[in-house]
Amino acid sequence: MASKKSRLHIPRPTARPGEEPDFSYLNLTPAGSVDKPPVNSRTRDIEYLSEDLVRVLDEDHKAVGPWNPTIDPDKLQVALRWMLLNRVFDDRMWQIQRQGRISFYMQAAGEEAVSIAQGMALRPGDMCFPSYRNQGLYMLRGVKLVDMMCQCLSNTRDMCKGRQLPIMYHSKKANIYSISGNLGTQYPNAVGWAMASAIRGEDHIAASWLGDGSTAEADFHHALTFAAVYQAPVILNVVNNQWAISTFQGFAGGERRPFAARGLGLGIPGIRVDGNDLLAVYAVTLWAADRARRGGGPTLIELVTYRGGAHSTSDDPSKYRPKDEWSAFPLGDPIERLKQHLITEGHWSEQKHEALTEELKTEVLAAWKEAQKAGTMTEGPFLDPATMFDDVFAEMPPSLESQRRYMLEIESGE
Amino acid sequence: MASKKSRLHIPRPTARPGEEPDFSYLNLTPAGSVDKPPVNSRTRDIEYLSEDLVRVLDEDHKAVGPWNPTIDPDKLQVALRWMLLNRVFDDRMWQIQRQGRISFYMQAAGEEAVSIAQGMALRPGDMCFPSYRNQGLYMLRGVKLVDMMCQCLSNTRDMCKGRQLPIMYHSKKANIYSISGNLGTQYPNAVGWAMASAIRGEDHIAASWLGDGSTAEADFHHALTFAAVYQAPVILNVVNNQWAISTFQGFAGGERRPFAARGLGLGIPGIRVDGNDLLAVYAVTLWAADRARRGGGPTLIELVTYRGGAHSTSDDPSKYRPKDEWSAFPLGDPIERLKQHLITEGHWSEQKHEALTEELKTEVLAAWKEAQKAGTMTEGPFLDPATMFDDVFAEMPPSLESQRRYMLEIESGE
Amino acid sequence: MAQMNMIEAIRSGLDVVMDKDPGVVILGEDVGYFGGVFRCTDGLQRKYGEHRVIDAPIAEGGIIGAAIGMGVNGLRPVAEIQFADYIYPGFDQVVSELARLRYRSAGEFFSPVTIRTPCGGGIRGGQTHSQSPEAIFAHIAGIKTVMPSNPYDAKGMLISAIESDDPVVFFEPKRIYNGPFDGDPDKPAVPWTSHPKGEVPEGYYTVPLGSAEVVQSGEELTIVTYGTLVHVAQAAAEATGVDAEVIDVRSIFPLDTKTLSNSVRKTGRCLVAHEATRFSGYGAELTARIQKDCFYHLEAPIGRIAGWDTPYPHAFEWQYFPGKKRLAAGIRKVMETQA
Amino acid sequence: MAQMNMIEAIRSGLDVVMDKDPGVVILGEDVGYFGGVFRCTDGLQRKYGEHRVIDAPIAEGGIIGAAIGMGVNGLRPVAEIQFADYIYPGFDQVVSELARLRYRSAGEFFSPVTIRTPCGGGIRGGQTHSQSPEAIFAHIAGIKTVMPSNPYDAKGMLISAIESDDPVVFFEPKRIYNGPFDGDPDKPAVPWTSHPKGEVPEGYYTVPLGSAEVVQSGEELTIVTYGTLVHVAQAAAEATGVDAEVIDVRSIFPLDTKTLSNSVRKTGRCLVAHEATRFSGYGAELTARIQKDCFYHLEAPIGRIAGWDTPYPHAFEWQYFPGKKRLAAGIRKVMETQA
Ligand SMILES: Cc1ncc(C[n+]2csc(CCOP(=O)(O)OP(=O)(O)O)c2C)c(N)n1
Ligand SMILES: Cc1ncc(C[n+]2csc(CCOP(=O)(O)OP(=O)(O)O)c2C)c(N)n1
Ligand SMILES: [Mg+2]
Ligand SMILES: [Mg+2]
Repeated sequence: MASKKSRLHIPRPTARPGEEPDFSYLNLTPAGSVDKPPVNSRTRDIEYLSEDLVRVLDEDHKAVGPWNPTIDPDKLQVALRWMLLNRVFDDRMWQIQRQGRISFYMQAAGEEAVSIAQGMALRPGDMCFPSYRNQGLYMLRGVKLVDMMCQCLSNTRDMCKGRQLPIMYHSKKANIYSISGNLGTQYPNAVGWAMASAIRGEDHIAASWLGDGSTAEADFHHALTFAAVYQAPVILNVVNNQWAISTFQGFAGGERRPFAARGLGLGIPGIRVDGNDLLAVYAVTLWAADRARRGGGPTLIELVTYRGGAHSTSDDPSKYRPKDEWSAFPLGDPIERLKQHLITEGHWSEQKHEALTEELKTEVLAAWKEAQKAGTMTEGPFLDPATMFDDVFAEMPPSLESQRRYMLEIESGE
Repeated sequence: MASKKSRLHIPRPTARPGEEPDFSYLNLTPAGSVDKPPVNSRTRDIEYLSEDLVRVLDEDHKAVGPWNPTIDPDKLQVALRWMLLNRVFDDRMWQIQRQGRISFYMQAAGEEAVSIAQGMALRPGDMCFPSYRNQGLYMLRGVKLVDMMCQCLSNTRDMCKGRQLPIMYHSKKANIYSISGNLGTQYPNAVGWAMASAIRGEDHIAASWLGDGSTAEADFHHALTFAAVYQAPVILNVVNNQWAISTFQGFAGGERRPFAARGLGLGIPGIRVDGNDLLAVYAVTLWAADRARRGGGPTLIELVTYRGGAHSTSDDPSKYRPKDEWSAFPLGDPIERLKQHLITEGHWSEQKHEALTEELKTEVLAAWKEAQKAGTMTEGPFLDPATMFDDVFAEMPPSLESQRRYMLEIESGE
Repeated sequence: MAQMNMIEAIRSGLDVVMDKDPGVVILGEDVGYFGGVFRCTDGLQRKYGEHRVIDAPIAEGGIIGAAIGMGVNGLRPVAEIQFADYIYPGFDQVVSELARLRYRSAGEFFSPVTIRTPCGGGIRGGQTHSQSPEAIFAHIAGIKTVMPSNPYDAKGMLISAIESDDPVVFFEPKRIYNGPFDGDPDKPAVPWTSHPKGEVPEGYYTVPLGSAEVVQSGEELTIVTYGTLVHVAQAAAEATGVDAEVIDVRSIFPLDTKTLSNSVRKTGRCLVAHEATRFSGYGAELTARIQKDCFYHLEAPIGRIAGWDTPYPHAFEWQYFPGKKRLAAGIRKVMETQA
Repeated sequence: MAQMNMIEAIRSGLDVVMDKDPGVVILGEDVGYFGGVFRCTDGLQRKYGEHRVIDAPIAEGGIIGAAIGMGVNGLRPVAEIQFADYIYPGFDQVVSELARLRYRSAGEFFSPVTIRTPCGGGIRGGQTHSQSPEAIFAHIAGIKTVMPSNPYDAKGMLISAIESDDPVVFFEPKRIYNGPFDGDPDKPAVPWTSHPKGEVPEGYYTVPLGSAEVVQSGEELTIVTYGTLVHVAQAAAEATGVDAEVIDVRSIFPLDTKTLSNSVRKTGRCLVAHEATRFSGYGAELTARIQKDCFYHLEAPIGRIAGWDTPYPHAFEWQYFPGKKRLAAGIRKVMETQA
């Protein structure tokens, strides 16, 4: 059949293993250069926000321009702490997985500003519908490290009672939804949650996150459509970390227009933001939250960042992208950038940073020690397998009761 | 729960039964006023095409402006004939359903220019993936009226062998795909077809149609994404007839931006065209086809029209929209407009029109007489029920053979 | 008591719960201003407002997905899917969110969504307005699936479904919306007024999920069925003169196995019947279960009558539909077989 | 002959048909440059080019929808769905287009798509990397559904599936990609080199769809199963000392009922086993069918061993998985029961 030459366009990343990283495809506007419009602007008047890149931290680590949220240094130190904690936690858990002590792990390396900045910009009553790379959100909203670790261990203290893969956390108390595993499903759920909030005339908004790759899923479209039709108070975040496992963002349609522009055709404003600039992310999130709370409806935020690590512990990125791509990423590392900003402003130092890192490592290690007390994959205490039949329904139907009995009988036999 | 007032935005049509029709929400640009760009224009340079309305026929029935395709009067008379045939056919079949002689029917009243103009602009080797309101396409591509009627009758000459609801035609010979019944599914199929054509390096393009309401379905998103990613040679048509059964186009997200803008965020150019202006529809379709054939990828065309009749024979639109809305529709009736154009240009007359109408009525009636010979719902000949088991698979598996035997046994019993 | 057809009973059930619980909202295509293509929500938007009876975009995945989020936020959403054949675009939301949410969050989150959807053939709907996909939902751990066969049960079970904290897929056999149907399309239509289950209390009452009903008792054979076929089965039993016990399963999951096995142990013979495609259909589960529970009482193989393993053809609706003839043949076969 | 594990056998099958038929194209997430998350397409893009082994957006509905269109336009697409748990977003395209196209167009159109997808548990995948939804596809008229249990069958059946003009859903039990698995996760992993079916011809051959295989003959009991459990069943039978005949169904639909009934009529006892949720699972169809075909030969109720009617839990994978213990208990139960 292939008598003539194929004309099908096949997206190609700018660099493959062994080649020079090349981020020339990213449209980078200088820090401070993008106007900040009023939150009640008409979508069509602020289309530039979806093309340009909102940035606050400049090359000299100064916070500049109209989007500068002018946050207290104290608060910024707190933000830095959270990002660092996220990084240290991930590093440790990754190691732990490598040692075979948990079955699976996913890290947020390079994307920590997303969860931390956005988590800080939202109110506690706002409901989060995260993806699997938002662990920072849980930390920030008060979920204890040890509880997160116990989830990863599926042990007796596991919030999921052993039912979920590691990192599929949730917290009703912290207003963070549970993770499905099927990509994107949380997006329309967030919109529905926001619709209910609007129906009740409440102030709470919803926020959801998914990756560049996941925008291709149907639920992305459903969420945008419903959010636009009902003007739901929701922030829809696309974390564009350039990769979806082995395929770069061009395979999700990112070659021609930024993801931030995806809602424009429905009248949903989009903001493209430097996802590694905590100040910028914080500022745009506040803007979108404010807009939503005032009845302005949904905003789509594209967070331009880079997946610093492997997709998951099951992945080997050296097979499909240059090893040094992360270090070549022009938007750098969100932790490093905030650190340098604070140092430049005289509110931080390398020494403090090192001390903090050590402190957090100790904290994480202590949590790990405590978590193991509630059981590991190989050592008890173990969760009671009989609990496997709980929570399928509000009340256990007779058929599950009898399966449970049978299971216990068999497990106790031989 | 409803202590406070709901803030949810609920789209509302401009008029409900008993109210004055109001089409002020339509953005109508004057005929001839929209620039015609080269087919290799960059999407971002031609965004205006998705906001404005491409029109050729002006208030005085003259063909004006850069999009005027300057078609031979002969060819226009042929086009008029097809549109009229479509109308006359629909009228007759509607009556026939009302008399209980077929189970169901859907008409294209008011939208005939879509199928006829687009069908004429495409080449025979281009593949069509229609919705259920594209009956004009089949006529134009040579499917006989009697064969369409036999389909509606599910009789012994039915191309579908009795398996489909009336109007769910198909024709392999005419390069028109089969209709699913589930909305929108044909859209990604069309993109896949076009991808295959591109892979083989062929010139053929695909075209697909769906309604304003159906744009909310997942398959709309899938089709746009795949078409954008692979730059598939496909024309994606949204027939915006203002209504989706009882809900107006605002419930599909049409309140803020035209449907033509839906692909912009993926880099797909959109053209908003006066769907009742045969010349304009023809011109934009040629443009998009040319673009696709030259490797320019997909185009989204929004055809602004009005569903003149009920959604289907099961529907009663007087329950949800003003009775006289169609007559108030500012883009009029596509048949009337082309007729007036031809008359104005001296190529047609009321007399000729009346004679043609009579001729077509006779043609349709003759076809109906012939169709009935192959069986009706109540009178034979009847299709053999044993054929119900054919074509589930390429070859009948043993289980179906045995079910068929059993069915015949039972049907012959008692 | 009032006389209601199934549409009126469903509407009344919705009305009663909406009145009782301001958290109940309805979401679906054409459900609002228009009142639904089958009129099940007619008048409810006028009564409860546009913010509680909400017209939705044509996106079943979006409808179910948004309903789930509403449920998580404390509402009690009733989503209408216009035809059961159109539920597939929302299937991932049903399986991966609705059915799993409570389990995966160890009970912290749940969403009490009820999905109402008309199913089944017999209205000349062709292959995409006639399907009965209950077996597929029965297989999904974490949702309840039910199908009433008359106005009384429809209202009572719908109220139970909406008030349940579990997600429920509620199938409505559309062929019997307006009257019971004995399987003979040539006979004049019979209204629900002629049937005792057409008498429906106007106010609040419930019929519990998870219980089957013996709609006709008999000694020679048990017919296990649900939906439209409940009525066809009775007619077929009468036609054969067999003293059949007819059981209306009603609740696809949870299944009331006790009522089934009590009956089959008594009669020693069993015929299972449904409209859906036979292969891997719900009748297989019923059969498998009954052969286990009643093995030593069975005098003949359990018969299975169902739709053929083909799509639902427009022209051959009545050859496809398991009507009186086919059920009667099934009954005779089970009766003739010697133990 | 070569030694291949199941991944290599699948890859070899793809290679052989791609080489033979230039119309064969592969489409899926990460299948191209990377070669698939399970490496089943590794090297094929390098060999056949980016235009025949195509990385796709993450949209299962789009992948299947586009594949259908390609098939209509004369190609022979093989779509990979990364995990069977992720097939649901594409379910409407499978049911409403792929399965129905030939039927509704009276044979004028068809699309010979093969959907490959890894299924089943045992790899600590938790609730969304462990599902076995074969029963759902078995119920859809118009598609074939198969699940091989070893490298030899995998390659031969995959070639048959791709060459078939019918759509096929091809389930790959991922737990046995690298070696047969007897159900004991604590034992060291065994490679396919230790198994006769790990010997796979390098070239073209086919294993027909629609035929089951007796993988072990016996006289006392028939175990009917497929996928990973074929191996577990053999181990369990050995553990109990029962002289069991083990049948690998292989083809979920069409089902080779002859091989099943021949065996059960001989042994008089039967145990059906699968990994998927039990309720309304495929085991119900097997059971219902066997009770009908072999009623007068059965000396005990047919046993059914399956996954519990819960989602697949991460921590209790081995209590959920129908392992050796559970199968052995099932065998004993069927054996102990007196006729
Ligand atoms: C419905 C579905 N399809 C496929 C997958 C497998 N999968 C898991 S993560 C992933 C890549 C997602 O990429 P992206 O959305 O960019 O998020 P990132 O991992 O980069 O944060 C894929 C394909 C899945 N989990 N669910
Ligand atoms: C998946 C699916 N959902 C719902 C329906 C029921 N339905 C048939 S036509 C229709 C309205 C479609 O409106 P639109 O797309 O605007 O097309 P139009 O009828 O106006 O041409 C609906 C809701 C369907 N056929 N398929
Ligand atoms: Mg990504
Ligand atoms: Mg419409």
